[in-house]
Amino acid sequence: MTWASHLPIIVVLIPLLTAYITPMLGWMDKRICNPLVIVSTSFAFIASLLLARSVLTRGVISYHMGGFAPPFGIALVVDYFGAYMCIVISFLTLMAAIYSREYIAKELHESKTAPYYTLLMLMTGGMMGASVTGDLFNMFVFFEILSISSYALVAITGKKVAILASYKYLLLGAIGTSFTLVGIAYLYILTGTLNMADLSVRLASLYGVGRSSWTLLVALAFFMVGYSIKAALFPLHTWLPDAHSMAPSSISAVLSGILIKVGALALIRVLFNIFQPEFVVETIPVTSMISWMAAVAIIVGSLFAISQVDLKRMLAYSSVAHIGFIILGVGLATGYGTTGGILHIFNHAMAKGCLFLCAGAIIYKTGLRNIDDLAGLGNKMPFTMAAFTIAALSMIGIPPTAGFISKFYLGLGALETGTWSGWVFIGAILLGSLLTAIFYMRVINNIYFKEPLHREDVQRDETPLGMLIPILILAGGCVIFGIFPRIPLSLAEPAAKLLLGI
Amino acid sequence: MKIIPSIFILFIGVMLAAAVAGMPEFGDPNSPANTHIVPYYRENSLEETGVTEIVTSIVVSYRGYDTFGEVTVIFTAGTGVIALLGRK
Amino acid sequence: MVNFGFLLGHYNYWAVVVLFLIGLYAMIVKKNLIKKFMGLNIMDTSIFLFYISMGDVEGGVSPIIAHGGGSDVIYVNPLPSVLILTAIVVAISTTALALSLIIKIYEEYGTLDSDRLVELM
Amino acid sequence: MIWGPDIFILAILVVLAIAAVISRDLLVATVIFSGYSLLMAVAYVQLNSPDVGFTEAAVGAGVTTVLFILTIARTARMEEDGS
Amino acid sequence: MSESLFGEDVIVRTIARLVAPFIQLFGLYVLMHGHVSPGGGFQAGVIIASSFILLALALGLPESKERFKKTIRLPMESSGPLIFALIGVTCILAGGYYLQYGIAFLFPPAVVSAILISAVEIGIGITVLAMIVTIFYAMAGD
Amino acid sequence: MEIYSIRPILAVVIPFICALLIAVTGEKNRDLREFWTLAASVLGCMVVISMFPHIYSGGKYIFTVAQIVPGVELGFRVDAFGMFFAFLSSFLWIVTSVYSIGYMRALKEHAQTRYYFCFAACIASAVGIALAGNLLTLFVFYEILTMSAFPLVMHEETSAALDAGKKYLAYTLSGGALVLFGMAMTYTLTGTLTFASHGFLAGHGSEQLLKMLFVIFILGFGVKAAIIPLHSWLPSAMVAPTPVSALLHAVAVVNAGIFGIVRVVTNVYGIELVADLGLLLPLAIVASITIIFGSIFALAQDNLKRMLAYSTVSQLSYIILGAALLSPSSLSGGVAHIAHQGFMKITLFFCAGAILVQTGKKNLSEMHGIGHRMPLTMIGFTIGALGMIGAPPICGFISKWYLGLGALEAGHPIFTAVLMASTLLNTAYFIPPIYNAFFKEPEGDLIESREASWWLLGPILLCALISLIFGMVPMIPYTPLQLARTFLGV
Repeated sequence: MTWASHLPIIVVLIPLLTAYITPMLGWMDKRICNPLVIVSTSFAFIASLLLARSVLTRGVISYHMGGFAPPFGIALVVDYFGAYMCIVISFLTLMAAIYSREYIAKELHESKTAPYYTLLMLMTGGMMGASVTGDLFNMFVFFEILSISSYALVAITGKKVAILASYKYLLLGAIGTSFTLVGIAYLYILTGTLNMADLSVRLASLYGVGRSSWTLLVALAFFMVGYSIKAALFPLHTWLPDAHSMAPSSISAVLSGILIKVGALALIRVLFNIFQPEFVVETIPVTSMISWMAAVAIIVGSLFAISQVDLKRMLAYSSVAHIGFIILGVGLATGYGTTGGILHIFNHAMAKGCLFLCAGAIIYKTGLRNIDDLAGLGNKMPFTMAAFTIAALSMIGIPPTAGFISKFYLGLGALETGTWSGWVFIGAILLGSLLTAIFYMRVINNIYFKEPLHREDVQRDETPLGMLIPILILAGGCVIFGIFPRIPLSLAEPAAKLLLGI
Repeated sequence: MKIIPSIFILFIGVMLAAAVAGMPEFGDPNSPANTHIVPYYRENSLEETGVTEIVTSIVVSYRGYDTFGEVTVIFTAGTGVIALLGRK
Repeated sequence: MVNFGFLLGHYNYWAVVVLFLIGLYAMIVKKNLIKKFMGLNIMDTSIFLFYISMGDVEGGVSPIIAHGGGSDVIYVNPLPSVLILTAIVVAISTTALALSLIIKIYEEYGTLDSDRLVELM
Repeated sequence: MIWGPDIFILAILVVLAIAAVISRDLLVATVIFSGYSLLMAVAYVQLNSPDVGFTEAAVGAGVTTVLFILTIARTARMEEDGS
Repeated sequence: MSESLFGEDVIVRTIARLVAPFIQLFGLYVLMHGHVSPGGGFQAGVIIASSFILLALALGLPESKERFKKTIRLPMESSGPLIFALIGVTCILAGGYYLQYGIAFLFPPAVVSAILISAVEIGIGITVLAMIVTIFYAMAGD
Repeated sequence: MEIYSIRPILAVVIPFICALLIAVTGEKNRDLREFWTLAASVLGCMVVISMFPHIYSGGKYIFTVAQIVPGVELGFRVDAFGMFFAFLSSFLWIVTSVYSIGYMRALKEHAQTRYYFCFAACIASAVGIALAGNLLTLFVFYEILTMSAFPLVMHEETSAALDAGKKYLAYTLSGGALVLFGMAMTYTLTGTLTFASHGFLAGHGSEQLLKMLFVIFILGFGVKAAIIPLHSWLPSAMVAPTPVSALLHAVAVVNAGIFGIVRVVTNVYGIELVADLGLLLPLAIVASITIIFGSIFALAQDNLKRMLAYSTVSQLSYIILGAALLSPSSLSGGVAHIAHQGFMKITLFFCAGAILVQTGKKNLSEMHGIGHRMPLTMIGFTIGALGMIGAPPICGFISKWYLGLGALEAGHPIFTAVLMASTLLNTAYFIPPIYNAFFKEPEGDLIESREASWWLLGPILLCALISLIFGMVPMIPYTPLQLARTFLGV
């Protein structure tokens, strides 16, 4: 076997191995943690790229853990979607890691540096593991790694509100965990297997057969609820605004940027990899149900975001709306729609990551969180604010930023359904982006067009370079991938086609 | 005010009951869960892993990767508790 | 109309459902944070019981080959046990983290009542 | 049909669970919960899963209980009034 | 919880001191016999950890911590997953899949497999032991 | 003959690069910054001109950047009509740049870097709209234009300006959303968005659907084209600095809307299809209503710039009317009016700006006798205003003449009547200010005021002169009318 065939496990191992040695190294010298994490995420990113290349050239990769052929052993299955997620995850984590260097030094107590990086790497490893696995129970295990580390990371500042936010997240997350466990049990009792590919084959004979189809439906419902909680799909999003706004900003960026998308990944896996598309689309219209829910999420999330005064909270509610965009695309179950949803995972990760990092930079420099207090920052931190503006435009979906491309694909997907509900969905998409414009424009207005409260605030006082670089890279990505959308689409499109079986 | 959660719980209960109705009988040796993969373990685990206890053999070899994840989970939880409460 | 055979044939599944609902009730309705997580543990153990139940086979013995019996010995399904070993670790990990959070919450807010916490937030 | 864990055990489990949930004294609830876990372990063993039974006895009845008690020791023992 | 739960009761302290090694021994037994009887690394780790918990309850936290220092716990915490991962990587380097124990590496595959499985079990045990004790100490406070 | 060339993208990218240079230079070195502005305008215009000979001889330039969806690229395809609009925008930009520098310096405006940056971005995207090879590319630049014009509307940072900015965004983004919807619909129906000489929608979709789609497009682009009742952002946007009002809100932005409508009519639907669907008459009626009501609203204004804004609303619909009537004369009149209106309206706005700079007056009622103090400015104003009315020998007359002729050709003389009515209304609101300016005595502060600097005066006179030339000798080559006729092949 060539070394390249081991890439599926390598992308998981790199962050996890880093996590295991970080506490010991951090104990010796805290300054080692950050470079170590940066180097390891860079390697993970490179490995993900190689993995994607290998998937593109060789097709879906199946890796037999321990040499046992599935379904007897655990298999890692990397399809286009999994490879795509790996790239997004490692890229955004790399950005967060670079950003953390200076941000964490100020934000966190020294004694928490090593746990912070350990948990960050565990979370990354968990997300990677959940993305590449082809085993239902294994996905559950890796979901727990990422969930538990994210609960801890939300509360790591030890601030009063953060702890409560983390608690709320944990409570709902634990319910979600239990629900997915029940779902797994039901599928297992019906089929006797946990391997996704095997499940989908064996479940196909059970659709609509007697009473066991009830069990099947309940299993599906429990999976939907369980993973919707992790993905923060409306109406199970209630934990998100608190958790994402109270976490350290570098973590918020990762949480909002990719963690909830891993929940979406799990939903996609359950819908299309375990249950067959024809079952969830036609036999029982689960996908159209979640599309409706997602449409509501878009509108409601945006409306809530409009009423926020806290910048990070507003961003968090915006994530609720945008996970709606992603799930809507997935639920449309059409070529363009699902491609758009998957593409939006990447585009939203970059834009929201950038926004949260900018919010963190604002807090780092000025301590301000309230949107109305941000007046005059356009002069004070021009580069940060320019990046913020670009990312905000990407969220709204203004061309030539990346957000436009996904919005366009989602619109095409909605029309592709050819039903009246498609018209409603495209209405929701367009209305959602207009509502998004309202609350981002409010911030931009404050930044650029309002007199600062204090005259001395207008002195230029840019974010430190170490924090500025990831912000600018992400903002640049928003533009570059808007002009050259083929780059992410080269993975997103086959991913959607493979999932839908078209 | 306790009505809404109660209805929710009742609803979950109904769903669970419906699911139970569709399951193979308790202890049925011919249920899919007992006939699909498990016989392979019974027959091959000893020679493939050299462990007489099938549970352990599955834990460390067939599903060793899960166990790896499991150890990582407890490592995560420990790190999380340390991050919250400090290392004492 | 009631099929007793059907009801009884699933009797510990019914117990699982009841325990699950008790746990869920505690998690959702109970105001005390510690109680909520006791509920979580009850809920989780009920799921574990469910897994173990579905792995059990009539007349089976625990899956240790050293029992010496020939090929006619029926072993119970070992796979649910394996899964549950992992799930127990997950449950204890979640509980440990939750309880540390609860300790911190009490330090900061001086109460563990979820209604009062919402007011204080 | 087999009668693996006595239907009694299941009934007592349900009773213990309810008792643990409704008890206002958290320490009492924890002790009841400990008993519940132990009984659950017995049920697992009866269902021919000694591994899980063993683990549940050590973790559920042991470690989890200890952690609950520690938490109660550092917070409040009684549930507050709902008012 | 700096004080013992049972005050200065001599009987409790003595019994705890006496019992703890036996619990630890039992834990080791469980660890070693994991492949023939119920039990394994995880259960063993929990059992040995409970001996330290018992010591802490009987003798007070400081004395318990004295026996199980932070500097020892810290590497122990990481060792389990680290051993796991490194064994996996070794398997890859030896030309197999990740965690494919049956590889020829100095010894015949069957022997290597047995050694590696034991190593994994020990690693799990060590981590669980250290982590549970650490969680216990952290939650017990000063 | 189609040539694959980098020129179209250069025409867009050079101004963008200059915009970035402006932003980087910043407030520290004002001369350099303003040099970049001028350089951007001149270079942009030169690139556009360099494409002229080939286009004039009936060729096309194409360039593709990247594929967005299968069959649709981010790409350029320069044809005669696009060339016409690109040239108009980029040429007027040079004039406006000169004027801007004088204006901004005289008023010592704040945030000038932002102003010049956004201005350059605006024009670059207007050129991008003009050169776009498909609906998607057009939309991309359309939205960039929306966003980059937004800071210019809010430039004053007063509460009125903030409100105007919000209103502007609400209107234009909603319009953009509709266009996006229409675009997605079109793509779903046909699988392409590339402009074709005779449209590409024929034969796709039911008649009902196509009609509805047409309405969506008209509503979407109509926002920027300020069709009544979608016009109300335009008068509010007049709080922007005068050069912005002059170039963007009288020429570039609003014409982008018009351009979009014309593109949809000619290159997406194709004239035949639109005619078959019976959509032209309603469009013409909407345009007529806008013409009449725009003028009526203008009558009621005292603020000079708001009056001009309503005049713009009214005049833009001449173009739509020309397209909707679809006779050779009306089309050439309409297309020519894009340029004619641009030159005349920009003259008028420049005058308004010059008056503001010199006297600080914004309202017509305060400008009595200003003709005595600022004669050159007011002569320019008079030329522009007479052109608007349609009096010979100014270019407005030419386009109106052809439009009227076109209405008769098309067999709808009623629209000739609309044009007449509009002329009367125009007279009613343009003549009194001119009369007051020249035949009343200046009072108050006006006594002290003088003619503006040559930075401001030069562009005014140049534009007035050009309007005059286009009107007096419309038959010489390369006037808008002749270009329009050449392009349309009539």
